[in-house]
Amino acid sequence: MSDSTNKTPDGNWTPRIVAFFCNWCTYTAADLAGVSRMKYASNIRVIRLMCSGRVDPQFVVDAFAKGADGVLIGGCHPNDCHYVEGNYKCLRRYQMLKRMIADMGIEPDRLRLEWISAAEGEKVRRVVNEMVETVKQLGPLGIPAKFEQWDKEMNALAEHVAASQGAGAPGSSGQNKPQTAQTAHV
Amino acid sequence: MNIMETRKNEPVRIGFYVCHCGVNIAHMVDVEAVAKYVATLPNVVVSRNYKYMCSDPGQEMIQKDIREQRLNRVVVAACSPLLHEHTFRGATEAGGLNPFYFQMVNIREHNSWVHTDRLEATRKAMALARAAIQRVPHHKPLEVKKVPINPDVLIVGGGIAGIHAAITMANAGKKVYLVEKEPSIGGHMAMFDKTFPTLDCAMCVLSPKMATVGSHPNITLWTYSEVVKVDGYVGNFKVTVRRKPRYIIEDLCTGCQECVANCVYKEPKFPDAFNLGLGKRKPVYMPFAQAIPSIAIIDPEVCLNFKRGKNPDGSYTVSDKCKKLCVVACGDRKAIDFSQKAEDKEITVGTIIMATGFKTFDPRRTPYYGYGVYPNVYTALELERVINASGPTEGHLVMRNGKEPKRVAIVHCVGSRDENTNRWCSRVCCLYSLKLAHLILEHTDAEVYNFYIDMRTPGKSMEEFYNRVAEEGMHLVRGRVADVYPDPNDTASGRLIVQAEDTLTNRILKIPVDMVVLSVGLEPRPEAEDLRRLFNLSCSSEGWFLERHPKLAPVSTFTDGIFLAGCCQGPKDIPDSVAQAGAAAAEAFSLIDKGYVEQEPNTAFVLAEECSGCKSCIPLCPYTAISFNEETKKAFINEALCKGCGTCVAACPSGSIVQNLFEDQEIFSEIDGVLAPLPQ
Amino acid sequence: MNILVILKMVPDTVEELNVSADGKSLDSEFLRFKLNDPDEHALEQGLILKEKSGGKVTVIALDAPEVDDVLYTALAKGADRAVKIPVSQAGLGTKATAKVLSDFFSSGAGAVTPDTLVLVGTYAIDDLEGELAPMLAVHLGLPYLGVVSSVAASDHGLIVQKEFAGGLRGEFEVELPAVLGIQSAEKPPRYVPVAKVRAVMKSAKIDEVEIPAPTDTVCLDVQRSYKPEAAGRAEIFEGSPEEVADKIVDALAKSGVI
Amino acid sequence: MAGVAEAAVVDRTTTLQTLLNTPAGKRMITCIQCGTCAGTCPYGDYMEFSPRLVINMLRRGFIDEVIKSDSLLRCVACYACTAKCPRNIRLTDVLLPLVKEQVLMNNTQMPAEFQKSLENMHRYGNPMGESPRKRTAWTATAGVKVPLIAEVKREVDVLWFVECYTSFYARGQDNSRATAKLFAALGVDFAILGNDEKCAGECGQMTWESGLFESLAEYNMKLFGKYKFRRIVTGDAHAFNAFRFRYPMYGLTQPVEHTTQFFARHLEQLKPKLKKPLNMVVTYHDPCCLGRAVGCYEDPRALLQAIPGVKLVEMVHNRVNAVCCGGGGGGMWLDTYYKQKGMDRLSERRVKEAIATGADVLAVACPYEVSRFEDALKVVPHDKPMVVRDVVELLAESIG
Repeated sequence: MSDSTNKTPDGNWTPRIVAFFCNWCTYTAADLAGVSRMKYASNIRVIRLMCSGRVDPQFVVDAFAKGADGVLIGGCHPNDCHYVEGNYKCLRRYQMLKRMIADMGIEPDRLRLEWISAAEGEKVRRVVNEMVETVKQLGPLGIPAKFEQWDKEMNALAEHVAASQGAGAPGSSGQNKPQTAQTAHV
Repeated sequence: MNIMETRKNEPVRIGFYVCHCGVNIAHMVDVEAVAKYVATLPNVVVSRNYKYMCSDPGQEMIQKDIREQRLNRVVVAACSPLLHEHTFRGATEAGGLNPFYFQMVNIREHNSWVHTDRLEATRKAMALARAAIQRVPHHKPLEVKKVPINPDVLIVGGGIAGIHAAITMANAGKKVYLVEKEPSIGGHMAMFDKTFPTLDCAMCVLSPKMATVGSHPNITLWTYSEVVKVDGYVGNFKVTVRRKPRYIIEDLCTGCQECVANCVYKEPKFPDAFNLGLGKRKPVYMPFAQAIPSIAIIDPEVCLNFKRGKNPDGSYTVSDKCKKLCVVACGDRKAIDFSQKAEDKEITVGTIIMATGFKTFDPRRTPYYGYGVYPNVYTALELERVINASGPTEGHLVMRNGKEPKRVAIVHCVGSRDENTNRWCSRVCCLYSLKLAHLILEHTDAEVYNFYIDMRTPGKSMEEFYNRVAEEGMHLVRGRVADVYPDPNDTASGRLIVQAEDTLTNRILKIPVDMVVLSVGLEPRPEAEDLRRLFNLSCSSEGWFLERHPKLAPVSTFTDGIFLAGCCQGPKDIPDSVAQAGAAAAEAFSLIDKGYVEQEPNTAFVLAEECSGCKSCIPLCPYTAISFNEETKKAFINEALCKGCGTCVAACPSGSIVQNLFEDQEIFSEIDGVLAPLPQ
Repeated sequence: MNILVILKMVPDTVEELNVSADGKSLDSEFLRFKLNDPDEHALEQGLILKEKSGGKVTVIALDAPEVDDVLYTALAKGADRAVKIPVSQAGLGTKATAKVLSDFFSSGAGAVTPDTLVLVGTYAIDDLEGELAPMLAVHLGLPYLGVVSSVAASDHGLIVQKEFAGGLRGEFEVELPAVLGIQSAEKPPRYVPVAKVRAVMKSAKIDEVEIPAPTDTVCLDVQRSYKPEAAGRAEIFEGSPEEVADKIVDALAKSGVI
Repeated sequence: MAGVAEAAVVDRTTTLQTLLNTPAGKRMITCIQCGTCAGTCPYGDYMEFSPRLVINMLRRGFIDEVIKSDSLLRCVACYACTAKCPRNIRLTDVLLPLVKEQVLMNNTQMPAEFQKSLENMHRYGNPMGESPRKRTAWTATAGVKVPLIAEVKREVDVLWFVECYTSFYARGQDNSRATAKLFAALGVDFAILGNDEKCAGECGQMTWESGLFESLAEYNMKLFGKYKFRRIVTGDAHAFNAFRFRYPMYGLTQPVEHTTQFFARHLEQLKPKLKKPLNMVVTYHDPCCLGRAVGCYEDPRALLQAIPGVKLVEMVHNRVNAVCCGGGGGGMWLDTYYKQKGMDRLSERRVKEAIATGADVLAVACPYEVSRFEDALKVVPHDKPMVVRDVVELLAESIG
């Protein structure tokens, strides 16, 4: 289990943002930002995929579950997808995800989708900085710590139920665990 | 690879290498700390840092470790995988492993070059390295797919770059389709009078090359044509070219121009596009004397044989109002066909060279120079035509009022180096301005003023050219012209005042001149955006086509098999355009000569036993690579059609589709890796 | 040089002046106060002297509406010290004012030193008496010269130009200490940026020096104030320049001017 | 130009020393010394230190010499340099005022007329030194009711900021009366601040006097805070400029429109009312603060062209290239000084261009210009009579 919040050596919290960038546009744009020596916040960890259409909603949920404070997805502009329409598929999943994470108690602003073409190094810089600023405002998400807390609560509840009912149905405490907790323990 | 087969049950043994890249990485990332940290991670057997991993010793180090330390996975933290992934896969393979047992970590472009806090950058490098260390054990041995290449080439644009690339490829025996939008090839160069720095006549050098294109057995020349559709990929592009009707049957026309001579319009009446409206032409005309193909064309907008105005479908209706004297003159050749329609041609090519050129800046966007308001304000390109012996004034330098100018101001940097218009330096304007100044002095005894911001004459023989022209006695004024207006004391003659600060004497100059020449900059063609979409290219923010790498892959694009030549990639002069065209041809040729392209094995496949047969994936695939086997009730992916986007993988509800190189488990490991706690 | 400039606030004539109900004074409802013009010149002359010959400039004023702004402005212009005597200027005649000011000099706050120069506007536009400076000179036992238009330091004291009626000028050598009535400074009063004044307001302080209010305040007794009568009618001549010229000549002849 | 129009407000705490830390100051580093600013400056001929040279002196640390000279007294804040600068350096409203401020701080003698106007603005809230109590005197002759916002006691749609010239000067009042008439004709819900209004202070800012501007801006903002209104409309292009660029830094949130913009936005309602044909040839002078400063060139022209019988002709220099009337940046009070220095009056230069068009009317949209051009017409010989009219005056006349 990873630590619940990311701390710098001096003990201050600083957000961790996982980014899924498509190989053709946004990853290349981030390379361009590098070649152009643009400066931006170091909180971002880029994972390269061939297309934003490859972003499985599970990747996003998993990132949050493992301690990300924000998730950024970068794809080609509409009409410009290297794979014709992968970015549209991504957009639909993103809209669904936005609602889903809100239901899970995660602020929707922690997830962001941006179209960034290979020429837009400057946009990478801007979007990353904005995203870090937004997440800093929101504060640590700390899902892993919450899982631990919830597990403890559930176990306590289960023990309580077991104690009051005498011999309860075995395994009931496990079934009462929130669904997301199971995902997180994958 | 067989070696791997035998080691299948061996524990994972990873070698990790972090590159200093000189100081590029090491100045911002504590590479030793990264290597030390990675050494503590599970499965890591070797963890080293080295000055230049991409160098021969660096690569040899990997190979040696594979052999001596019995490594079976390799991770290199260095620059972008887009730059050197190939190199290190090669090293991995040379060490005796399957090349895909390699993973690259980008700590230069995505880290040391973009961050400012060394501690944070180092921690980020550790996180990214850890992600790769956790990912790489899941890697599978894969094989590169080889697809044969169609040896034919499409070249888009028939300016000097396209012409040179076409001839180069054709001479090498390749079949070339050269598609040009205008009725003749030649591009901007055909409009120039003389060229710097040699001052040789542009048409004298260009027309033999144009003629070669016209007659080369390996070149199919389609002028007055446009690419309307591009499908497929490197080695196998399917391209549709629309040939617009010129109302003259190309194969039958001999270029005799009898039709032009016999047109009912006795005198040319309509603005001549090639001469930028400074001259006149008839409804049937030859684009210019040396046009290739040497075939006439009819302008349906003004020809009496057509009813004015287009039909909704873009075609024209033939009228019977005219006596059709051109048809009579053409006689037995029967080359004139008023009913000609646009025709779409489908071709298959393996490589494409874009040479679509540039447009000149429209100086109406800098209204204070009076272009379009005062008749004696010209663009440099217009002056090229006026000064050209085959131009509208037959080479006599006279203004629209028929008079020879006594004083001429040449205004540099019009539209260039300006945040309000175009930010870039157009590179050729200083030199062509000097050339025009020389030509004006050659044609007249006028006084010439060059107003410049900085005199930029880099390149072979260019400074010498500048010196030579400067010695001819023109005025060189260092100051950008701020205002051009009619002389209030002489309103009748059309004389203009050119106002600028002479920044070297700190004085405001108000020079009365007869003629103002605007050295307009170069900018991307307005249709570049459409072409970019059509060919799936990238553009820089200015609108120039983006090369894959400004230094190391200057004529390649992000789309394999498509190359750039000439000014569509950025402003350049003729020698550079030609050089780049040659380079593009060489790149295309090297692909063709190899005979096949290697495809990244990132295709997807269905684990049949897991597939529930829900068919969710089938409509998602833009390449119709997924089919449904009615017998087994399982989905099946045709590997040859799959391009490896992974959209179906992300959508599969049962997790039964796997994408090579991007397997779910690989990505989850990466996510876990980047988020894992780091040592404080 | 120890330069002291006496400042007086006078009604601002931009606002229309009206006689109050008692018929003896100005209606104060919309009355605003500003620094007396010749006093502004006195201050300017003081500052010029300081800049040329060194020394210290102190500005001194009795209490009056808006006087603080004026004192701060003087500091912003370059005065070194601003003194406010919290005795209301209103209703105080020139004689009483001179008494208060001389009391200031004999108080611990402002001694007359051998290098003292007191500058006073030669008259104030509200009473046009022009007597404050000579009265103050008498109280202090110092020489006085009025209607001065230029002051320069010399080896023995000052070289002073004074204006006389009919455009005559005299140049005088004056030994310090002395009192001068300033008609105009050698240059128009300087401008001080508002930003500077605002900065001074934040950083500087006005010295309040308590002086007992004089018992005998009345010098002159105002019987009644009048609004100026509108002057006679004006006539505009029309016609060609020649015709107008003729008409003007006629009018002048008729009025006895020619 | 668009870049200028969209430019953000700038930090008001900038001083010469901190200039380089501001975005506008940083742009100065990118100056390529092309001299466009000096070349287009209407008084460039008369400057020992042209704007270009000022930038380089600043960059080299020789700014004291510039401050000692009177070059920047000759800047009329016309935005020509800013509009054409290829590096988008905000000379007119950021860089030069900061240098000018230092000139004022370091020089004790200012031209008397100019000094008086600044003192007047500070003391009376108007540069002419008129009694603030007479500010609304003109409303008696407005012909329509001009409501005072203090008396309306509710939110109004338009707070009409009348400004000084249009309140106190007879010819300026023509403009105010016309505006009131147009508001009434359109049924606009408007009110004015009355005698409490003080000069918006733009000239303070643009000349030298940041402190003066600040005190006026603080005063007016306090006044605005007492009332509820949805927008500010002003006929004074200078006030418009101040509200648009500077006041937001003091907390102004309501949108600001120039009268020509406001009426152009209501042109469709206005058109049927423009019944009386004026039958005149009109040439339009772009005010710097409306034209180059914000890029509003077409609204006033659209209004003029909507008037029946008006034929619009253009002067040689128009729109981004217009020649300043010479009144901005304190120029209004520096005519005597300019004359002493042998400089020609820009208003005369401009009027010559207007006369050359053969127009009957020189239309303007800034109250400074009425008196400047009327004065200039008195000294520039011309055969055909020419009058100066504000665009709103012409509109009001056509309403009849």
